[in-house]
Amino acid sequence: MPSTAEITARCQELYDDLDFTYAREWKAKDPSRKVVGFLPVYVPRELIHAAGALPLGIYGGGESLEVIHGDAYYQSYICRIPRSTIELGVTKRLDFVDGMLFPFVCDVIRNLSGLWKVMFPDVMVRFFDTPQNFKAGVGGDYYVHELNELKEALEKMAGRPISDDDLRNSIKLYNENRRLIEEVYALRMREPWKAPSSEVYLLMRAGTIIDVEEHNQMLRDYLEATKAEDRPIRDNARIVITGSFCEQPPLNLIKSIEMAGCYVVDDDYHLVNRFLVGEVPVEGDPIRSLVDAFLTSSVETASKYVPEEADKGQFLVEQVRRSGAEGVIFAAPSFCDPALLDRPMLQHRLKEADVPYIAFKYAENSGQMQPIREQAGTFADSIKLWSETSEAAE
Amino acid sequence: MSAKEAVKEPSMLKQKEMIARNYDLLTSKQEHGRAIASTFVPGNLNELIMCFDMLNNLPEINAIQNGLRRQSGGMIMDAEKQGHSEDVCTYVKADIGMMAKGNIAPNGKPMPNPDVLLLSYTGCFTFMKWFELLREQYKCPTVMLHVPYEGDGKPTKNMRDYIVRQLKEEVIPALEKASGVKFDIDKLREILKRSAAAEDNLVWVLNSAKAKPSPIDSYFGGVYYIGPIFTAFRGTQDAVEYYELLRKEVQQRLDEGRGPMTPEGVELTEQKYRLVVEGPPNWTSFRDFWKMFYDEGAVVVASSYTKVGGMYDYDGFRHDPENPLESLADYCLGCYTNRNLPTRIDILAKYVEEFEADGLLINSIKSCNSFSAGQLMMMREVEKRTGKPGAFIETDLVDPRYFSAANVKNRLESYLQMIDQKRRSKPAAA
Amino acid sequence: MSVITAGIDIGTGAVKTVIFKNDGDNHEWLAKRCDRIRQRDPFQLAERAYDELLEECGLKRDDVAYLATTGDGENLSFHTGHFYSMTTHARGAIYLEPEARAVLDIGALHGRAIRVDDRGKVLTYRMTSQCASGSGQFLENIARYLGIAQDEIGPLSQEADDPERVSSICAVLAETDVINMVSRGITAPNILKGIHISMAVRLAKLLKSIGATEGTVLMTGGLALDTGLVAALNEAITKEKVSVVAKGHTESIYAGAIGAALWAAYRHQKLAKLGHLAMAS
Amino acid sequence: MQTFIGIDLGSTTTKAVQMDSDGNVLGRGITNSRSNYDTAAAVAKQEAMVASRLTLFHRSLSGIAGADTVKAFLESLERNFRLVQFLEQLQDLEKTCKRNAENPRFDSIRKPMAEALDEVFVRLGADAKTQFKPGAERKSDFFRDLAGSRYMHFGDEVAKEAGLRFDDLLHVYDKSIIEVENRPPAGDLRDKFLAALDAVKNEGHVSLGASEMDTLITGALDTGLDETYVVGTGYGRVRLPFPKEHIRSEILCHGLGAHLMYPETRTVLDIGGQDTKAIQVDESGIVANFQMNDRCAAGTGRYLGYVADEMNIGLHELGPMAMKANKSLRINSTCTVFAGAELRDRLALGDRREDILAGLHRAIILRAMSIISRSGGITDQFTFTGGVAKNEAAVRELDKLVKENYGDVTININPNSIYTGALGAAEFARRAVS
Ligand SMILES: Nc1ncnc2c1ncn2[C@@H]1O[C@H](COP(=O)(O)OP(=O)(O)O)[C@@H](O)[C@H]1O
Ligand SMILES: Nc1ncnc2c1ncn2[C@@H]1O[C@H](COP(=O)(O)OP(=O)(O)O)[C@@H](O)[C@H]1O
Ligand code: SF4
Ligand code: SF4
Ligand code: SF4
Repeated sequence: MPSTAEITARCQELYDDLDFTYAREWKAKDPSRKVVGFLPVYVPRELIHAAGALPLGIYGGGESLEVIHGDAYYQSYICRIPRSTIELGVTKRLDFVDGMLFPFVCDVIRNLSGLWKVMFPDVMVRFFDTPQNFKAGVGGDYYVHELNELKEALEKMAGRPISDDDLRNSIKLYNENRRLIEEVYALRMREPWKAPSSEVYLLMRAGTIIDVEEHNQMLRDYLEATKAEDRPIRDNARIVITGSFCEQPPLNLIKSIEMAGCYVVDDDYHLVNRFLVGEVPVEGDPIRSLVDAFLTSSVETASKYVPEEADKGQFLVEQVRRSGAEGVIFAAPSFCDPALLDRPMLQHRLKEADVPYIAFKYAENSGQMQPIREQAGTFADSIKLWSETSEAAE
Repeated sequence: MSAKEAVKEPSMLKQKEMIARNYDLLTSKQEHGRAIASTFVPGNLNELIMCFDMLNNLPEINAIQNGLRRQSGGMIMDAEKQGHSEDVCTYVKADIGMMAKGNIAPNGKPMPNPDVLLLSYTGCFTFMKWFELLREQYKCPTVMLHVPYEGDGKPTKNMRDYIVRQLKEEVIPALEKASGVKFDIDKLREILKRSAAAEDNLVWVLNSAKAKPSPIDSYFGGVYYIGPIFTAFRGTQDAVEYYELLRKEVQQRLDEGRGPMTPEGVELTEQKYRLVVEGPPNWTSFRDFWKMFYDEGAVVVASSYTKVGGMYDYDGFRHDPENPLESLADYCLGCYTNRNLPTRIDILAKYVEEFEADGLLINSIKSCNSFSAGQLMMMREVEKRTGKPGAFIETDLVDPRYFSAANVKNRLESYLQMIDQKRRSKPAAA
Repeated sequence: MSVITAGIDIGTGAVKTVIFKNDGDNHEWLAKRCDRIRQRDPFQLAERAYDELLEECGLKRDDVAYLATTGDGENLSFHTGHFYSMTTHARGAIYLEPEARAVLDIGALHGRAIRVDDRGKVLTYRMTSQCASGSGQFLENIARYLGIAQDEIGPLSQEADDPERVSSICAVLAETDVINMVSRGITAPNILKGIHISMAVRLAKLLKSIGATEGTVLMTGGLALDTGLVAALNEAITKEKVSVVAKGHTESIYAGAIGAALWAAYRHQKLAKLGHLAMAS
Repeated sequence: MQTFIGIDLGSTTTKAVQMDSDGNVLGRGITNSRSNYDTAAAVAKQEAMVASRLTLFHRSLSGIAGADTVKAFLESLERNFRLVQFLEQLQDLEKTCKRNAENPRFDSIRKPMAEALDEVFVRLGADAKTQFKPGAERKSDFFRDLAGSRYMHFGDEVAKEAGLRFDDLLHVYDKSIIEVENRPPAGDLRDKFLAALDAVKNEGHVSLGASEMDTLITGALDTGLDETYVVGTGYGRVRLPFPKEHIRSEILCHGLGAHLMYPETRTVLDIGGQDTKAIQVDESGIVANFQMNDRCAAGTGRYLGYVADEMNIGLHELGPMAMKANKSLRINSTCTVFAGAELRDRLALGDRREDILAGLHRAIILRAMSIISRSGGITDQFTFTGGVAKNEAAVRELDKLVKENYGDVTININPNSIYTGALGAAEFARRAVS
């Protein structure tokens, strides 16, 4: 059985590999195989999987990609992820990808879909919209049509039909994936020292890169391995990270937060993994099932409208409560409209609930960690020096 | 804005009077009791709002007004002090800052709270957060109208059905409730007829810039021409009259071979450069910005900003009394920023060609991802298609901190000198 | 029983070291010292300063119950523990000025506004961004350019009659702005005051954003000594209609080190109570 | 004769080029930019005229003396001319320093201060002679740099001896140098050349007869150099006291200047003190597209300035040091002001100075690559201009990245590349008349 270190090393390798060797090799195994890239925040990977394709998460270029051409497409006041994604495209690192989905997150990724259409005319490029109306007969019907359109496009690309049973099977696999992921998160909530946030982060990223069944095995191995290992407990504060749902922070930042005295007990890093909460029913019309899951049991995030004022921000408050967090860190990419416009509203809700919070911005290639450590450290200091709960933890 | 005021043409006076009247109506709600809806310029459903005898208050327009009056800088700072990020759209912050300052309308009276927020979610992500933020303050009913983005460059039946569905099941009931007035589709048809009439004249006016010299400036002047139709007046008799008046004036200038009037009261008839402009203008230094153009003899013959609140020329859309709700849906779908990038490239390239422009100038707005993300690629594509050079300047809408006059001037001058130098080197080819 | 604690604040510009004798809530400040780094290794500098200061007090390393670092001192090999800058500046400020309810810490490259309670707990804070606009370093460069010594900046700035605002956001491009001003014949006091105003407006904004609306604001860090900045800040605060008063303190530059030494005492006590004393020595 | 002058008023340096009516460059002049733009422009122009005179000397001498003699003569003439010029400015500086030392701030140390200044200037004067000895190498040709570094040196010595604070002496200097360098250049060039000619004679390295001398003086010194047309450019151009038609945008000037130096140029990169520009030009040097940084000075030449300051070394030493790197560290923040801090951070983490420097140079060039890419990429040939082109480490990184991203293109770097903008401006001046 692999150790956590071995699993993490494998994940790190996948994370560092900007040539996407895994996906290339996966595809090369069978000429009928296709790869469909997708950007944050959410796409129904079940549908891609059911078409016999590999859904591949594209999270920009991270901290190591030197962006040379990307800046030719984006002004300085736009976040980093579109420019590094373009860099990946221009440098042919994505030349094996058959389709690209640009889900609705914000206008930047929305517009990137058009850019991609112009620049890579041979790729199946789609802007993927989800409804902002959550009534089954209004937004639901619209979404059913959208999913059917997407399904047709995928069928055309894959050259084969997607049967309801294909889709049901995929939903089943992803249900298992969701269940295991929740288990890892639950483990970290209980005993955060056993699952450092950088490890969990890499583990979750792997899920957006490799085949779902392989990831399920990886998750099982990890859960098993943590049981066997004993790791020292540190005198840290427990916090939830929010606002990092699209462009990802550099791994160093994630490590710095923990080093500065914070255990991350919940986050919104790779939301696609956890976008649908709980099981998607396998019986009945599978498209409808995906639609209903989206309408009624998906997470609250900045790019989704919240119809009732009273409900706004409650998801986060609940997250804090459930994870026993002592505070929230708002970590948002610079120039990220969704995260930054949402932030004041969420903060009001936290204030009402008496939850302390801090906020900072990052870019996927931020190099200076000193300010981050400083802020996270001060936050942890103040929780540790002053809160009654951590007294007991000593 | 201490420069002497130019002679006002009748259409200008009429517009001024219309705007003043509307602000007076808004601020005297106490007296007449008509309900107020707030909504956005793109996807502005003024006809529908009128059906319920409601008043329409557009926060973007308030932000523009505050920008022109140079009030917005302070308001933005106020909003930032309240915890809003420096990075986000300054329209939102100007609006929130205005609220903090007592929501004083340009006529000096306090603006009453809206009765309903009509979140016409068209072409811009920020709208959603903007009204979530306002909703938090006003605690008033808020109704979302989700207008899907034309990702593939065309509206689909599914999109149209979805919008009509929302109009029927969400928007109309919400407006009925807020106003206490029952929906009357025939009234809507009447209003839509007037919209279409005004739209015809607007398109005529915008197309007049194909003439040489152009009788209008389609950007700096254009923002005034679109005023009524993008705001609370589309569908009113006032708007119909305004555009008739405007058309006559332009017709006269056209006949006499005259150019547009600059704020300094001189006519720009010697037009050395014809430009197409993409992106909204800067409002805090609007006059200075404009001056940089006319001082060099540059006239804008077409612009995309004059299409944000409705696109009437490219594919000939008109509001249609025969299909009222469907045409409202089509109107929303067709707004400029709801179109995908390949379509926007096509629109701009056609403008450069049809208006015989010297090139495309992009005024990229820091605030506005909807407009700005992807503009550099658009510029290069338009250059490629038309063979005409493009230029790129960066400013902001209402944040004076992001308007660097020296920078803009430097870029504009370099660009125009470049066009000039090119022309001189190939006199035959030109 | 009294305990000796020490605080070392390793900054970007200087290393500040202090030693305290603590007896419950009584804190006696035994010694202090500030060394400008100037291209030297801050860790070696800190070690030397610490040892010399101990010697000055007739103490040995073993006499110190808890040595706390702050600033960039996380990696100092011989410390007992580390507290982050804002935590220590907050505590140091309360020590220097018990009425302080907010702290403005402005050093060579950073600016932080911290709201604190009467026990020195950090309530909220804001930091200036990664962009160095309006930093102390910038002011230093301009002063050098204008041929003005650091301690002259404050008095000169207060002689201004028609301050000229700097328009650029960028600290580098602002230098050119300033050169432009000189070329237009703007006087040094008016330029300095203009820069002070720009900085003050941003700092006032920072203060307002942390909700510091009443009481005293203590300036800490190197720029607390700049009377011109303090004056401009108070003017900006008045304009914002916030009823706070900003003050400098002659020992402001030590706030971080003081805070570290005092938290060290607190932590030591807590650990002693919990029987973790081994950890603290 | 008719001459045409282009002046490029940059943020860091001001450059002038003087051209004859056939488009031949007669002389180039450079000085550091300063707050008085007129003075900066006047000094640069004067420097160009000095160089032009030297060219004329060269021309008129070439007919009558052998190549070695000409070379030795010109070397000696220029050196002596510089010495005369330097001593004159030094005198001005001395007077100004003494005046500034009367500031009430120094009341308590008035006497030792005056004595110390006397001593410093005695040493400076003596030192000047060695600095301008044949074969001596000078750090810079700008009075500010030259006098400044020597002043620090002697000031430190003298302060120690006299028990004064060095900071006080330094302060007087900082104040005075600004006054001195903002005063318009004084004195007549002709007189200075005559004095220098005397000195050349006295040195006795070059023997020229009286009649040859006369020919020289009439041929070179007395030839009129009319300023037929002057064109100004550069970031400070709007503040030049020129009418509008005498001003051209720096983009156009750089484009044209690069074209004149290398007619096959299609892409130009200019990294100056505060801006980085990428310009695309066509076969006649006409600008087709351009991009430049604005609002943020990250990754410009000034960035290297901050780094050099932080390390207490000269700008020209940075490149060579970076060349000694074993590897290039990844530096992400290109904020100019933070460059120093990042350097310090890295040093604290135990990284080598050379490797960090290599990383910093790469960061600048990466930024420049983005701007190039924005302007439309690189088309053969590619010309690199501006002050940073003098930095070999920057050039090396550029070379690598250009090859990696655009394949095999010719990269032109001219030793006179810093004058590109002024050259373009001079050509515009010439064209304006013809
Ligand atoms: N007397 C003074 N007047 C004005 N500014 C001063 C004075 N002394 C120091 N400074 C400023 O203080 C800064 C250093 O502040 P400090 O808080 O020690 O920074 P850090 O903690 O980063 O080392 C220097 O950059 C300098 O500009
Ligand atoms: N001798 C040198 N060696 C290396 N770099 C130099 C040298 N001289 C100047 N530089 C660089 O060139 C920059 C100035 O470039 P310049 O083209 O003169 O700028 P500007 O046109 O803005 O005045 C300086 O900031 C410095 O980085
Ligand atoms: S990081 Fe934020 S602004 Fe950027 S693409 Fe993602 S959601 Fe949009
Ligand atoms: S982002 Fe653009 S379209 Fe949206 S509100 Fe702001 S300025 Fe308007
Ligand atoms: S704007 Fe200036 S100070 Fe800010 S990051 Fe850029 S170079 Fe640094």
